[in-house]
Amino acid sequence: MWKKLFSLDKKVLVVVFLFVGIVGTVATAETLSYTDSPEFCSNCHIMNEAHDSFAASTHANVACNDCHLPHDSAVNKLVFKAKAGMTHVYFNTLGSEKIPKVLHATTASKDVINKNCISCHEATIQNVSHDAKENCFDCHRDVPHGKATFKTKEFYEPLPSRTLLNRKGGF
Amino acid sequence: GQTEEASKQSKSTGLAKDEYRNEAFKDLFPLHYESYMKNKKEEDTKYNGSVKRSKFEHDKEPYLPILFNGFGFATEYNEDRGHVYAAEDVRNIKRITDKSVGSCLTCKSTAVPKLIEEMGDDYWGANFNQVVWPKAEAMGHSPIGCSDCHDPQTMDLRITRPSFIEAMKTRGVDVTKATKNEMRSYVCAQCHVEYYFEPSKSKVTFPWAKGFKPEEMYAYYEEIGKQQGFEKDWIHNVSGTPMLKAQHPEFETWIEGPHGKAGVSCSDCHMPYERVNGKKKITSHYWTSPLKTIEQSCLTCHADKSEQWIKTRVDEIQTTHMEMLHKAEEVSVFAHYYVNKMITAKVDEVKIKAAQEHIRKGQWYWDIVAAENSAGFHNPQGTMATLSKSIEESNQAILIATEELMKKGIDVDKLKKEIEERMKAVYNEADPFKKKDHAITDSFPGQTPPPPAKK
Amino acid sequence: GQTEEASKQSKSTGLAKDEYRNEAFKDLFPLHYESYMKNKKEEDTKYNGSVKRSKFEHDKEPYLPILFNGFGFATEYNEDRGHVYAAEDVRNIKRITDKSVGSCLTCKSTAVPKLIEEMGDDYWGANFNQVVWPKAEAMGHSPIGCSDCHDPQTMDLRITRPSFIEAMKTRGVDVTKATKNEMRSYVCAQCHVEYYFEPSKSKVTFPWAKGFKPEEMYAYYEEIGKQQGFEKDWIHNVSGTPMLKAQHPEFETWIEGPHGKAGVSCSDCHMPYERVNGKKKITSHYWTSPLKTIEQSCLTCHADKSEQWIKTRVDEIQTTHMEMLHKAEEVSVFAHYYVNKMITAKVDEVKIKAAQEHIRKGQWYWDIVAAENSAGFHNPQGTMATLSKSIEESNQAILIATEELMKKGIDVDKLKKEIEERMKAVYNEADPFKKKDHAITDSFPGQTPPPPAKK
Ligand code: HEC
Ligand code: HEC
Ligand code: HEC
Ligand code: HEC
Ligand code: HEC
Ligand code: HEC
Ligand code: HEC
Ligand code: HEC
Ligand code: HEC
Ligand code: HEC
Ligand code: HEC
Ligand code: HEC
Ligand code: HEC
Ligand code: HEC
Ligand SMILES: [Ca+2]
Ligand SMILES: [Ca+2]
Repeated sequence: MWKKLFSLDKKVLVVVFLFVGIVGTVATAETLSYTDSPEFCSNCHIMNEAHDSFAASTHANVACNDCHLPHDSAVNKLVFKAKAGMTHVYFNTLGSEKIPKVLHATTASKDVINKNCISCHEATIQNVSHDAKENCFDCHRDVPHGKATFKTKEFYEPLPSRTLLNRKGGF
Repeated sequence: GQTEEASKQSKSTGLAKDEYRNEAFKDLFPLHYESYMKNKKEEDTKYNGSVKRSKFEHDKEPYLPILFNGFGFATEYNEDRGHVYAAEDVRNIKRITDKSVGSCLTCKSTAVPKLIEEMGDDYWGANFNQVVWPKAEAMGHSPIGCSDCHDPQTMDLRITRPSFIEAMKTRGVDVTKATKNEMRSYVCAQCHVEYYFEPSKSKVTFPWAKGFKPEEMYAYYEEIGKQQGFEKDWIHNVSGTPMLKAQHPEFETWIEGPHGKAGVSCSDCHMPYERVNGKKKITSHYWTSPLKTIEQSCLTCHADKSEQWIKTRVDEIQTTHMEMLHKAEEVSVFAHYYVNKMITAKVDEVKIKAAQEHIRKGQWYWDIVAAENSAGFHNPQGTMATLSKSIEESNQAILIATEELMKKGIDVDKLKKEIEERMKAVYNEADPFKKKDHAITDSFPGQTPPPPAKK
Repeated sequence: GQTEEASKQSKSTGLAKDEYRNEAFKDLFPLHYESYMKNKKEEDTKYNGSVKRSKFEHDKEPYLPILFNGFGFATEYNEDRGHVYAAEDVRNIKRITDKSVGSCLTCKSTAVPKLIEEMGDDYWGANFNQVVWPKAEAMGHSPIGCSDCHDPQTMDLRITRPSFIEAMKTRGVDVTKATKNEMRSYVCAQCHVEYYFEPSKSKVTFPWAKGFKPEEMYAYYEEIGKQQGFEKDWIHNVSGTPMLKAQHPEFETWIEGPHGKAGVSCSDCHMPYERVNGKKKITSHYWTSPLKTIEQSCLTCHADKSEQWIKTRVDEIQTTHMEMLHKAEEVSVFAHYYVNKMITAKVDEVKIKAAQEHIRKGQWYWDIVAAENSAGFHNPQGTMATLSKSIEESNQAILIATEELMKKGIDVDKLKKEIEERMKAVYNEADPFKKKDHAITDSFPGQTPPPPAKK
C-alpha cells in the first residue's frame, strides 16, 4: 500500500492528505477555501481540460465549486465535497484502471450545477423561467467548458517547438 | 527558471535528424509505439473498417469491376486498413505493374523524404519494382511511421511530402505558419487527398488551384491538367471514354463539411486522447474508424449525447449516403454500356464524344465521393450534392445515346436487358479478380485501344 | 409553502376558457403582445424573409408557373410572412375560389377551434367564401394568435388542431404526454406540416402513418391515400399527370435533420429568449428568420462561433441547396413537356402512364423540398438526397418519352428548343399572374380535362 502510494505523483499525495484532512478533522476556513479554488482542482492532471477551458471562459472569475458543490447548506456542501473528493482520490490512486475514458458530470453533479446557475442568475430568469430544457447548459452548451470544440487558445497558435517531446511520457 | 527553459530548448530525442525507422523511436516513446502497433488489429464497422476485403464484395460496391474496367482498380481494390500495412499492401496489390512509378511509394513508406533528397525529381518517375522499392527495402524503411509526421529530434509535427506544401501554396496558404490545430489535419493531408501524376515528371500533384470542391477539381483537370498534357488516367474499356480516377479526398471533403468548417481536426476524432498504462494520457496513434472509440472520439465534444445516439446518428447519415451512392453507380454503369452500343452501332462521332463528356463528369462526381472513406460522414450535404450531379450527368449521356441509338433502330429494351445480364454476371462471380472479365462480351466488345508499338 | 402552491394552482388569467381574441391578452401580457406585433415587420433575407413577393420572381423559383400549371399555385404563390398576416393573406390569395372549403382557414385563424366545436365535421367541407370566412369574421377572430398555442386561463401550451393529434397517434405518439421541450415544437407542427384533404369530409389530414420522410409520405399517398379515394390534387396542364402538391413540411424536415435529432426545438431558434423593455426577459413571439436574431437564436448554443461565421455557414448550406433545387425543377419542366409531346404524338397509353408515374414522383420529390421554407437548412443532407431522387425520376420520364417520340420520328432537338422558348417566355413575363399562360401554346396544348358536367 505505501509502496504504491509513494510511486504516485507528489501532487496527488498532497491531495490525498488534504482530503483525509477534510474528512477526518475539523476543516479550517483556509483549507476549505483552497479546496474550492481552480488551482486546487487542476492539481490533478486529468482536470486539465476542464480547468483550461474554464479559465478562458466568461466564468473564469468564479470558483469551480461555486458551480460544482451544493450551496444550500454548509453540511450538504461538506458531505458532497467529501464524497466527490474521495471518489476522485480513489480513482487517482488505487482505482486508476477504472478512471473513465472521458469525464462526464454525473447526474448528481448536473443537478447541483444547475441549481447553482439558477442561484447566481436569479435575476435573469425572473420573467422567463428558462426551463425549456432539463438543464441550463443544454442551451448554454459552452458555459463554461467550451463543449462545442473543447479547444483552448493555444490550439489556434503555432505550437512552440519541442512541446510534444516534453510530453513524451504522457500527460 | 532560465536554465530549465534553456534545457527545454535544446532538449532532443538524441536521434539522428533524418531517422526514419520506427524502431528507433520505440524505447523513447514506448506508449506511443505500443499505440501505433494497435494498427495491426483488423476489425470492421458497418460501412468501413480495417479488414482487408475486396471493395467488390456484395455489401460494398459490387459494380466497380464494370465502372473501372480497363484500369487496375477493376483488378484489385481493397478496403484500406491500418498504417502498419501500407508498405505490404502497396507491394502486393495487382495494380502495381512493371511500369509503375516511384510516386506510388510516396504515401506508403518513411523512406520517401530521404529518397527524394537523394534522387531529386528523378524519384517520381523512377521504376517502382526495379528502382524505388528495392532502395526503400534496402534502407530498412517503415510503413507510414513517426518520421512522416514528426521531426525525429524535436518531435514537432512537420510536413514531409513536398506535394502538399506546393498545393497549399496554390491556395494561398503557407504551411510553415500553421497553428497547432491546423497541423493536426495537415499531417494527414499529405496523403489523404486526391492526386494525379503531373505528366512531365510523374510527380504526385494535388489539383487544388481552383478550390477543394469536386466541381473545382474537375475544372482544374479540364484546364490546368489538360494544359500540362494530363488528359486522363485511362480509357474506359466499356465506353471508350478518357476517364479520371478519383482518390481518397478525405481532406477536401472534410474541409468543406460541418466539422472542417468548425475547426475540428482529423486528429480530434482519429487520434483522441486516451488513457494508457493505468492513467497516463497520450494522443492515440491508432488511426482507425472513430466508431470504435466513440467515447473518446466524439463524446468529449458531444458530451450531451450517448454512445448509442452517436452510433444511430452516424448510421442514419451513412445509410442515406450509401443508398444514393449505389444509385449513382448504377446509372453510371448503364451510361457506359449505352455508349458502348453507340460505338458498335457506328453512331456519329460528335455524339459519341458528347456522351463521353457526360460519362467522364458523371463518373468523376460519384467516384470522388466513393473514393472518400467515411461513407459520407465527413460532409453529408456536400457529398450528396455531388451525387445528384453525377446522376444528372450520367442521365445526360444515356439520353444522347438513346436518341442516336433509336435513330439507328437499335432495340433499347434488349440493350437494357443485356446490361442487366452483365451486371448480374459480375455480381455473381465469386472470384474478385475475375469479375472484371464479365463486363465484356460479344455484344459489348472492349474499347481499350491497342498498346502503342514499342519504341 | 402549501398556500403558495394552492394559489399557483388556482391562478388564472381571468379570461374565458374559450377566449380567442388576441386583444384580450394585450393588457395581461403587454410585452408578449408587443413582441407579437413585431410580426408586422417585412424584411427579407437572402433566400427567405417576410416581404410579400411572388415566388415566381427571378431570384426565387421562376419556373413554378409551368410546374404547377393547371393548379392555383401557378396563379398566385407568395413568400410567407408574419403570423399577423395569415387571415389577410388567405382571404386575398387567388388560390381561393368559390369552391374552396373551410379547411383552408384551419391554419389561419384563432376562430377555428370554436368553429370545429360548433360545426363538428361539417366545418371542413363547408364553403370557405360563403360559410366559414363570414362566420370567423363575425366572431372577430384573430390571425394565428395566443389561443392557438396557449390555454387562455393557464397559459399552458396546448394543441388546438385535431389533425395533429390524430396524425401523431398514427405514429404511436400520445401528444397529451408531451414534454415541455416537445411542446415547443408540437405547437408549430399543428400547421407547419404537409397535409391533404381526406376526400370523404375534406378534412385536413397529415400523411404520416408510414413515417416523416418524403418516400414514406409518398408511399402513404400511393396506398392509404388512394384507398381513401385521394388520387391527386390536380391534373397537370402540361403533362396531364395526376399530381400531388406538397406543402410546408417544416416539422417533417426538421425532425429528420441534425437539430431535430438532437432535440433542438423550433422555439429554440424561432422564439429565443430576448430582453425587452430595458431588462425584462421574455420568450420572443416574433416568428421569423432566425438569421435576423443570430445572437439569441444560435449563439447561445454555438457560443464558440461568431455571428459572421453562422451567416456564412448557413449561406453555404443554402446556396448548395438552392443550386440543386433549381436543377431538379428544370429537369422536371423538361419532363412535363416531353410527356405533353407524347400525348399529342399519340404514343402508346401504357408508355404515357409509365412516364407520368415518374413525373408524379419526380415532382413530389422536389416539391416537398421546395415547399419547405428553410432553403435546406432544417435538414441539409436529407433534402439533398430527396433532390437526387427527383432528378433521377424526372430523367426516367424523359427517357421513356425519348424512346417513344423517336419511334414516332419526332424531332427531339426541335422539342428541346421549343421547351426552352416556353421557359424564356415565362421567365420574361413581368406580370406574375400572366406567367402561367405562357406555358401553353399551340405546340403544347393544355391537358386539363374539361370540368365535369354540372349535376
Ligand atoms: C459556471 C459554472 C461552472 C464552473 C465555474 C466550473 N464548472 Fe465544471 N462543469 C460545469 C458544467 C455546466 C458542466 C457540464 C455538465 C454537462 O455538460 O454534462 C461541468 C462539467 C465538469 C466536468 C466533467 C467533464 C465535462 O467537461 O463534462 C469537470 C471535470 C469539471 N466540470 C471540472 C471543473 C473544474 C476543475 C472547474 C474549475 C477549474 C470547473 N469545472 C468550473 C459548470 C462549471
Ligand atoms: C485527486 C485528483 C483530483 C482533484 C484534485 C479533483 N478531481 Fe475531479 N475528478 C478526478 C477523477 C479521477 C475523476 C473521474 C472519476 C469520476 O468520474 O468520478 C474526476 C471527475 C470529476 C467530475 C465528473 C464526475 C462528477 O462528479 O460529476 C467533476 C465535475 C469534477 N471531477 C470536478 C472537480 C472539481 C470541481 C475539483 C476541485 C474542487 C476537482 N474535480 C478536483 C480527480 C480529481
Ligand atoms: C457564482 C456565481 C455564478 C454561477 C454559479 C454561474 N454564473 Fe453565469 N455568470 C456569473 C457572472 C458573475 C457572470 C458575468 C460574467 C461577465 O459578465 O463576464 C455570468 C455570466 C453568464 C452568462 C452571460 C455570458 C455568457 O457566457 O454568455 C451566461 C449565459 C451564464 N452566466 C450562464 C450560466 C450558467 C448556464 C451557469 C450554470 C452552468 C452559470 N452561469 C453559473 C456568475 C455565475
Ligand atoms: C431553451 C434555451 C435556454 C435555456 C434552457 C436556458 N437559456 Fe439562458 N439564454 C437563452 C437565450 C436564447 C439567451 C440570450 C437572450 C438574450 O440575448 O437576451 C440566454 C441568455 C442567458 C443569460 C445571459 C445574460 C442575460 O441575462 O441576458 C444568462 C445569465 C442565462 N441565459 C442563464 C440561464 C440559466 C441560469 C438557465 C437555467 C435556469 C438558462 N439560462 C437556461 C436560452 C436558454
Ligand atoms: C468529427 C469526426 C471526424 C473528423 C474531424 C474526421 N473524421 Fe475521418 N471518419 C470519421 C467517421 C465517423 C468515419 C466513419 C467510420 C466508419 O464508417 O466506420 C471516418 C472515416 C475515415 C476513414 C476511413 C476509416 C475506415 O474505417 O476505413 C479515413 C481514412 C478517415 N476518416 C480520415 C480522416 C481524415 C484524413 C480527416 C481529416 C482531413 C478526418 N478523417 C476527419 C470521423 C471523423
Ligand atoms: C497522395 C498519397 C498517395 C499516393 C500518391 C498513392 N496512394 Fe495509395 N493510398 C493512399 C491513402 C491515403 C490510402 C488509404 C485510403 C484509401 O484506401 O482510399 C491508400 C491506400 C492504398 C492501398 C490499400 C487499399 C487499396 O487501394 O487496395 C493500396 C494497395 C495503394 N494505396 C496503392 C497505391 C498505388 C499502387 C499507388 C500509385 C499508383 C498509390 N497507392 C499512390 C495515399 C496515396
Ligand atoms: C500520421 C501522423 C503521425 C504519425 C505517423 C505519428 N504521429 Fe505522433 N503525433 C501525431 C499528432 C497529430 C500528434 C498530436 C500533436 C498535437 O496535438 O499537437 C502526435 C503526438 C505525439 C507525441 C506527443 C505526446 C502526445 O501523446 O500527444 C509523441 C511523443 C508522439 N506523437 C510520438 C510518435 C511516435 C513514437 C510515432 C511512431 C511510432 C508517432 N508519433 C507517429 C501524428 C503522428
Ligand atoms: C504518409 C502517408 C499517410 C499519412 C501521413 C497519413 N495516412 Fe492514413 N493512411 C495512409 C495509407 C496508405 C492508408 C492505407 C494503408 C493500407 O490499407 O495498406 C491509410 C489508412 C488510414 C485509415 C484507415 C484505417 C482503417 O482502420 O481502415 C485511417 C483512419 C487513417 N489512415 C487516418 C489518418 C489520419 C487521421 C492521419 C493524420 C493524423 C493519417 N491517416 C496520416 C497514408 C497516410
Ligand atoms: C473537437 C470537437 C468535436 C469532435 C471531437 C466531434 N465533433 Fe461532431 N460536431 C462538432 C461541432 C463543432 C459541430 C458543428 C455544430 C456545432 O457547432 O455544434 C459538430 C457537428 C456534428 C454533427 C451534426 C452535423 C452533421 O454532420 O450531421 C454530427 C452528427 C456529429 N457532429 C457527430 C460526431 C461524431 C460521430 C464524432 C466522432 C466520430 C464527432 N462528431 C466528433 C464538434 C466535434
Ligand atoms: C436550429 C435552428 C432552427 C430550428 C430548430 C428550426 N428552424 Fe426554422 N429556420 C431556421 C433557419 C436558419 C431558417 C432559414 C431562414 C432564412 O433563410 O432566412 C429557417 C426558416 C424557417 C422558416 C421560413 C422563414 C422565412 O424567413 O420565411 C419557417 C416557416 C421555419 N423555419 C419554421 C420552423 C419550424 C416549424 C421548426 C420546427 C419544426 C423550425 N423552423 C425549426 C432555423 C431553425
Ligand atoms: C395544416 C395547416 C395549413 C392548411 C390546412 C393550409 N395552410 Fe396555408 N399556410 C400554412 C403555413 C404553415 C403557411 C406558411 C408556410 C408557407 O407559406 O409555406 C401557409 C401559408 C399560406 C399563405 C401565404 C403564402 C402563400 O402561399 O402565398 C396562403 C395565401 C395560404 N397559406 C393559403 C391557404 C389556402 C388557400 C389553403 C387551403 C387550400 C391553406 N392555406 C391551407 C398552413 C396551412
Ligand atoms: C405559435 C405559438 C404561439 C403563439 C401564437 C403564442 N405563443 Fe406564447 N408561447 C409560445 C411558446 C412556444 C412559449 C414558450 C413556452 C415554454 O418554453 O414552455 C410561449 C410562452 C409564452 C409566455 C410565458 C412567458 C415567456 O415569455 O416564456 C407567455 C406569457 C406568452 N407566451 C403569451 C402569449 C401571448 C400573449 C400571445 C398572443 C399575443 C402568445 N403567447 C402567442 C407559443 C406561442
Ligand atoms: C395556426 C397555424 C400556425 C401555427 C400554430 C404556427 N404557424 Fe407559423 N405560420 C403559419 C402561417 C399561415 C404562416 C404564413 C402567414 C402568411 O404569410 O400569411 C406562418 C409563417 C411563419 C413563419 C414565416 C415568417 C416570415 O418572416 O416569413 C415562421 C418563421 C413561422 N411561421 C414559424 C412558426 C413557429 C416557430 C411556430 C411555433 C412556435 C409556428 N410558426 C406556429 C401558421 C402557423
Ligand atoms: C438549443 C441548441 C441549439 C440552437 C439554438 C441552435 N443549434 Fe445548431 N446545433 C445544435 C446541435 C445540438 C447540433 C448537432 C451537433 C452537435 O451536437 O453539436 C447543431 C448543429 C448545427 C450545425 C451543423 C449541422 C448542419 O446542419 O450542418 C449548424 C450549421 C448549426 N447547428 C447552425 C445553427 C444555426 C444557424 C442556428 C440558429 C438559427 C442554430 N444552429 C441554433 C444546437 C443548437
Ligand atoms: Ca478501412
Ligand atoms: Ca417568409
